[in-house]
Amino acid sequence: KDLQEVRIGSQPALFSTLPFLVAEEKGWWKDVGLKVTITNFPAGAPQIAASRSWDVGIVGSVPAVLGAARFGLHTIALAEDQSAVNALYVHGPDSDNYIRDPATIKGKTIYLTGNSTGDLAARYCLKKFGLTKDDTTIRSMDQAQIVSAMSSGSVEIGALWAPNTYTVEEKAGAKLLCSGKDAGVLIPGNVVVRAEWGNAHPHRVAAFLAVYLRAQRWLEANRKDALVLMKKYYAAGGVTISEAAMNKEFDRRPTFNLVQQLALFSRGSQPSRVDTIMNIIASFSKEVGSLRADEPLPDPKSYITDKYLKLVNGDPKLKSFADLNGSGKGQ
Amino acid sequence: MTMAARDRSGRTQVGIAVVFTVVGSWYLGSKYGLINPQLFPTPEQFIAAGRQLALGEGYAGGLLLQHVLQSVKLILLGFFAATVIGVPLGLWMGWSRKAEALVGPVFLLIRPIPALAWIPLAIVWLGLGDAAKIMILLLAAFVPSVINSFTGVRNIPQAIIEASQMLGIRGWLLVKEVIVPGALPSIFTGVRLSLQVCLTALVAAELLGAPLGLGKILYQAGLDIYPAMILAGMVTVAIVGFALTAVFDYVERLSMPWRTRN
Amino acid sequence: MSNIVFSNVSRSFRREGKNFLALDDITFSVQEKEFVAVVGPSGCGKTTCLRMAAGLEFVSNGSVAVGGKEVKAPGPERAVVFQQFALFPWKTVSENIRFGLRSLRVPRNEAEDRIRCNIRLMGLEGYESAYPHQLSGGMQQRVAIARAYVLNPTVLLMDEPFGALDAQTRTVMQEELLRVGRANPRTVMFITHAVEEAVYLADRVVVMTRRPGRIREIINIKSIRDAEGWQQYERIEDVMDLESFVHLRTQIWRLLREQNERVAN
Amino acid sequence: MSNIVFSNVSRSFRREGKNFLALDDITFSVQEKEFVAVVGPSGCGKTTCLRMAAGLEFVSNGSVAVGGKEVKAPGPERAVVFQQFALFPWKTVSENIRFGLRSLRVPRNEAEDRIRCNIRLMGLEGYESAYPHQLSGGMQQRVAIARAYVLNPTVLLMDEPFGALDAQTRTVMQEELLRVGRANPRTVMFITHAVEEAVYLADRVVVMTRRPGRIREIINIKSIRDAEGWQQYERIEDVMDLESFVHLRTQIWRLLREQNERVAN
Amino acid sequence: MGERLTKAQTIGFSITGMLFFFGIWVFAAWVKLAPREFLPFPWDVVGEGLKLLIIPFSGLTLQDHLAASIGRFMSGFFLAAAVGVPLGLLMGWYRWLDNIMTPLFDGLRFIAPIAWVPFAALWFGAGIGGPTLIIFAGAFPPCLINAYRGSLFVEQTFIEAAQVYGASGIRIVYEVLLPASLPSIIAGLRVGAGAGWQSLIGAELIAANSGIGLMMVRAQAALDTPIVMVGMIATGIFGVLIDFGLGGIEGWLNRNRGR
Ligand SMILES: Nc1ncnc2c1ncn2[C@@H]1O[C@H](COP(=O)(O)OP(=O)(O)OP(=O)(O)O)[C@@H](O)[C@H]1O
Ligand SMILES: Nc1ncnc2c1ncn2[C@@H]1O[C@H](COP(=O)(O)OP(=O)(O)OP(=O)(O)O)[C@@H](O)[C@H]1O
Ligand SMILES: [Mg+2]
Ligand SMILES: [Mg+2]
Repeated sequence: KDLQEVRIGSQPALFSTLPFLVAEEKGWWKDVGLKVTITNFPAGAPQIAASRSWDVGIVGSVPAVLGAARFGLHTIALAEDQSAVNALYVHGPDSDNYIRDPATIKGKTIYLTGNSTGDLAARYCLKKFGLTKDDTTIRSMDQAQIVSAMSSGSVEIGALWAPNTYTVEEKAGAKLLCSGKDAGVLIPGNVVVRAEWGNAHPHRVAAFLAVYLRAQRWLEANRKDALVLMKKYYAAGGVTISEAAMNKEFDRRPTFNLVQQLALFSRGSQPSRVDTIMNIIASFSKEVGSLRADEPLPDPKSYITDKYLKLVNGDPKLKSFADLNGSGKGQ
Repeated sequence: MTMAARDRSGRTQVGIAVVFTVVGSWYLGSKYGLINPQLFPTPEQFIAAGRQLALGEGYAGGLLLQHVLQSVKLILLGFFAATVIGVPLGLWMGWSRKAEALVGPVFLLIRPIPALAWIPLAIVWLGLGDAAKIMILLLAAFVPSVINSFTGVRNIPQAIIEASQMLGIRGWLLVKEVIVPGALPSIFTGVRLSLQVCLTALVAAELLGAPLGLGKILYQAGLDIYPAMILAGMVTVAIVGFALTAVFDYVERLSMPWRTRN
Repeated sequence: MSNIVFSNVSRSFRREGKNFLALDDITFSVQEKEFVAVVGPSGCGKTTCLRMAAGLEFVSNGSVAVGGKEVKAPGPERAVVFQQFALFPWKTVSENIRFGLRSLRVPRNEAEDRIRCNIRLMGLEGYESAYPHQLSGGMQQRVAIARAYVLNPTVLLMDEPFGALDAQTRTVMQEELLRVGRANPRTVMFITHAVEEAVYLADRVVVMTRRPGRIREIINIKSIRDAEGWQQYERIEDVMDLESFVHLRTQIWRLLREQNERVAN
Repeated sequence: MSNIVFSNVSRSFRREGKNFLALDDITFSVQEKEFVAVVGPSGCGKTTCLRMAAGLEFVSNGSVAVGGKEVKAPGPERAVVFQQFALFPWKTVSENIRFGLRSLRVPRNEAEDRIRCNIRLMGLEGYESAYPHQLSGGMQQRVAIARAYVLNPTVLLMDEPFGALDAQTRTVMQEELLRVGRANPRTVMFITHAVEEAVYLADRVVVMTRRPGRIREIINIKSIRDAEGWQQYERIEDVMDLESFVHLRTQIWRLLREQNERVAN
Repeated sequence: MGERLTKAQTIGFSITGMLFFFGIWVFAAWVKLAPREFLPFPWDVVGEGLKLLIIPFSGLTLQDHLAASIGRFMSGFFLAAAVGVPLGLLMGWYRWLDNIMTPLFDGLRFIAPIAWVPFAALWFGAGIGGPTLIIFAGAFPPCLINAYRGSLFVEQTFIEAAQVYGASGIRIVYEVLLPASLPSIIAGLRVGAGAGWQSLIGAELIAANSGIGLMMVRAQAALDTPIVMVGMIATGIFGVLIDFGLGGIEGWLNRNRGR
């Protein structure tokens, strides 16, 4: 039987893209009639800029907004809740003081990667500490630079996301100051599709989604095997990660099953949960200027859709496939 | 065709005409949809970005002028460091075969390492201040100064050296009055290239958490996927490069009166 | 004392791993205040000889002495005029001429006097602050000669100094050299390709053979010149029409042609 | 028909915004199969004249015609031999010689024959696949001449072709040129600085004045040569000793010296 | 000029220089000028390099990363040479082309190759076109400039000789300008190869999923300084090799022409 092609845009060594490895190892792509090619990108910005070269993918929620506004990327599911792993870290002799009284970071310089989920978490943390935009100096740098600058002592406060968070925790002794979750903001990872491709091939999107959800369920259900795979996957991305950190990855990143996804996306008379979350993120993008003044906030209805989730839900085969336990298959 | 084809005077006028033609076809191309605005900004977008940067709310933490001043400061410091280290090193290597053998291999190995690759070490050794950024510029920009100063000395005609020996000139006087002026045209070629490299290495240097700067504009606009702003940044860099080179040309002409005809 | 003495000088160069002999057993001398011209086929080692006297090149065997002392290094008492002038392009005419005086530590006033005097001697007035590239070839060569003269060298070594000039300028320079030499004779070793030039200027002409360079013959011009009274003529063309001149010229020419034939066969 | 006719030619160049006259009202001609040498002070416009005949330079006024047709562009029927040889260093001897034949579209066999013949004529056998830098100056010049001869040009334009050679090689080349010219006479315009060379080689000598270049005099050599029977001598030095030769030489020399004086005063 | 050295002396001094360099390094590491994890000893780096030959980092071994980089490099460099050299030659001959190209080019040469990264992503997506564009941006200017200047300064007499002997237009370009400026062109290729290689590594630091640059940036994020240094040294060595290769050709050409 002919396999249908799907090009996936991904990033290496991320919890949210680990399911691709699971699916690969288990041969699930073939089971749903897909043949996938995965292209890795080092970060969200180049990934969405290059969105013409892939069809479906996982991106952070901040790039997802930009992708929606500029490149017609539709959010079709949430990869996970990353609020706990996008966080401000502190390092150095004063770090305990900062943790005891976060308001003392007033007047300091915070290094973060601009226009990212880390940026978002950091700004909500500052809000929570009662600090305004002008109370601290914000500098933008790539994650790798923040990691080395922090561990060599030139940066006291930096915003990072996993797995860089574990690197600074374990190798440099940096301490968690405040995560997005602590600050009360929900930061998802988004499953996105190029709109016109999705419209042309809705069934491939649904099949892809089913596999992704199924792999997430499998990871949840088989922690021990999952840790082995994860170690291997992270190593392939150049990240060596401890057992403890891997467990934290699982604990700090809740995922959603099909039922939960449908609930998150369902719009009654009011906006759905996802609409609300993404609106927060879009306003953040506007605030930091990555959405330009002349660009309107994208209307959630225009790019957030549960069309493909419903396709999965409506197809008994896919539905039971996505729900690992229900299908009785796997393992 | 013979003489005329190889006489390059009167270029300015043609150059201006060419720039106008290019801008014109860009405008028409965008207007009639031959250029996809998602892939390349339209003139309107470009002007809007330029206005935002220069006059409006600014971008990447500041207004155009602030960015330019910050970057020019960094370029001049890096350029100064690169030439102050590179030119004497090149002269020394050119003059002494021992020095060439001693320093050459290390220089050869360090030379191909791109400016960006030094970032981790620059951060660790010098932190995130101007020192680290200048180190990045220095490492990239001292190479042409060394190479051209070196070849400048090596290409001083043997007869000139022998004439000085015959006249009994040696030591510091020889360096000052013969070696340096003899190598000067080549030194200037190298130093001019160093200046150009400083501009191209600026993006790398300003990845180190710069508060302002042209490199930062380009970096930020890349993150924001803002093609019009990238283009505005590029055009600014080109103009700054042009201006600095023009100043440089003037200094060069003043420094070598024996080369200006009549 | 300022004579130049070559005693059994030989010189070999390494080329492509092999030693090859460039100069073989050269013995001749230039007496004090004598003008000796050296002619010979291209590549016979004329320049090498001159460079040895200058201290820019070393003997493999034998010795070169100037003023009774063996030559070890270059120095301003043995001024060289190079074929390609070797002026410093970044120095003006007067700076070029002054340069050698700086290492001699000549007092300032005296230095300026000597420079002015030599600039006049060479007809360079008005060009003191011109750069070499602004001068014609003949004028550049005059600067090079002034630069040598100003040092008051005991010995003057000239390697085809007029080789790069056109024929007309060349004759003017030759006459000038003769005029200056009569006023203030010096020990001169002069290399040339032009046989007429050698005969016209020199007291003696050394003819060398093709590789390896040996001395073929040394021809005394002075005795004939004095006997025939060439001095009475100001102009080179007047001298060149004299039968005595033509004969000497042809004699040397034949010696040189001999060399070419030897190679052709 | 292959004569060269300069009629009232003048040429001015722009320099520093000003027009200045380099050639003024030049009228002379080179008859078919005649060898005309042009001498004159440096910068008088000799090269400019030759380049006009070659089509590399244009007149400001007047006209230059070759074979009755006005010259408009360079072409292989008017072969030029340049002072610096201008051989292509990246081509072997035979490739250099072949270069011109390719644009003439000579059939392959004939081309090879002509190349072989000219290589023999110039004594270059065995050097067909050598690169120019592997040859001595004299041999390089022979290649340059072969490259011109192989085209069977009706007109040969030579700009100081022996200027860069040393005196000995030069005489050999002069004799060779004469030999080849006797066997196969052509229309030749020949520029030189060396008066002897002009007298030795040419049928007529054109003497030019200093800037602006004008024609000072045209001297007929052929009549004297034939009358005195120079042809009977093989060797240049034998001819140079003849009184008739010496007189012609001195006559031209004086004409040239006149020019220098005019400038000096 | 300093006196010439014998071969043995040259080698001796070179080794001394290298030892001096590594001596400073060891000393700095030994006195803990920076913490060991940021300033390892040279042997740590060598050990790490050997380890990387067998144990993959970021999915690939050192030689695989290097191969990925070299593959990209070749495509961009050859394109730069294939476009730059002929264009430069033609600019040297046809004045109108020169007048059109030079002002555009004069502006572009100040722009860092890595500044093209976002455009590369926009225009070429994830394909080979992106890295090719960036290497091209680095390698093209020297290729073009040297061919241009080389052909502009070809001695007039060669051109006139060619014209006199009946050549014109394109034939002059490929039979005279090209061979006459070949040494300059090779020198340009040499500089261009170096610049292209540097901009490639730079681009990989920002956007790629294999290659030496990627290896370095991942190692940096993982605080694995020895691997960063392995990457720098591998970059340096391969850069030297490219330079030697083209330098050899240059020397051979010059010798062939008796220079
Ligand atoms: N440094 C050197 N190394 C090797 N060979 C040399 C060196 N200097 C000179 N030679 C050789 O020694 C020989 C004599 O050279 P020299 O320059 O003295 O000749 P010359 O008589 O001055 O020739 P010309 O008339 O052409 O100037 C030549 O064969 C030359 O190649
Ligand atoms: N393209 C040019 N532009 C400006 N001036 C020129 C040009 N070509 C020649 N001249 C000038 O025209 C005059 C004649 O030059 P030309 O080269 O013909 O002299 P020449 O007699 O051949 O001199 P020489 O004997 O030194 O070769 C010179 O003053 C020269 O400077
Ligand atoms: Mg010599
Ligand atoms: Mg001329």
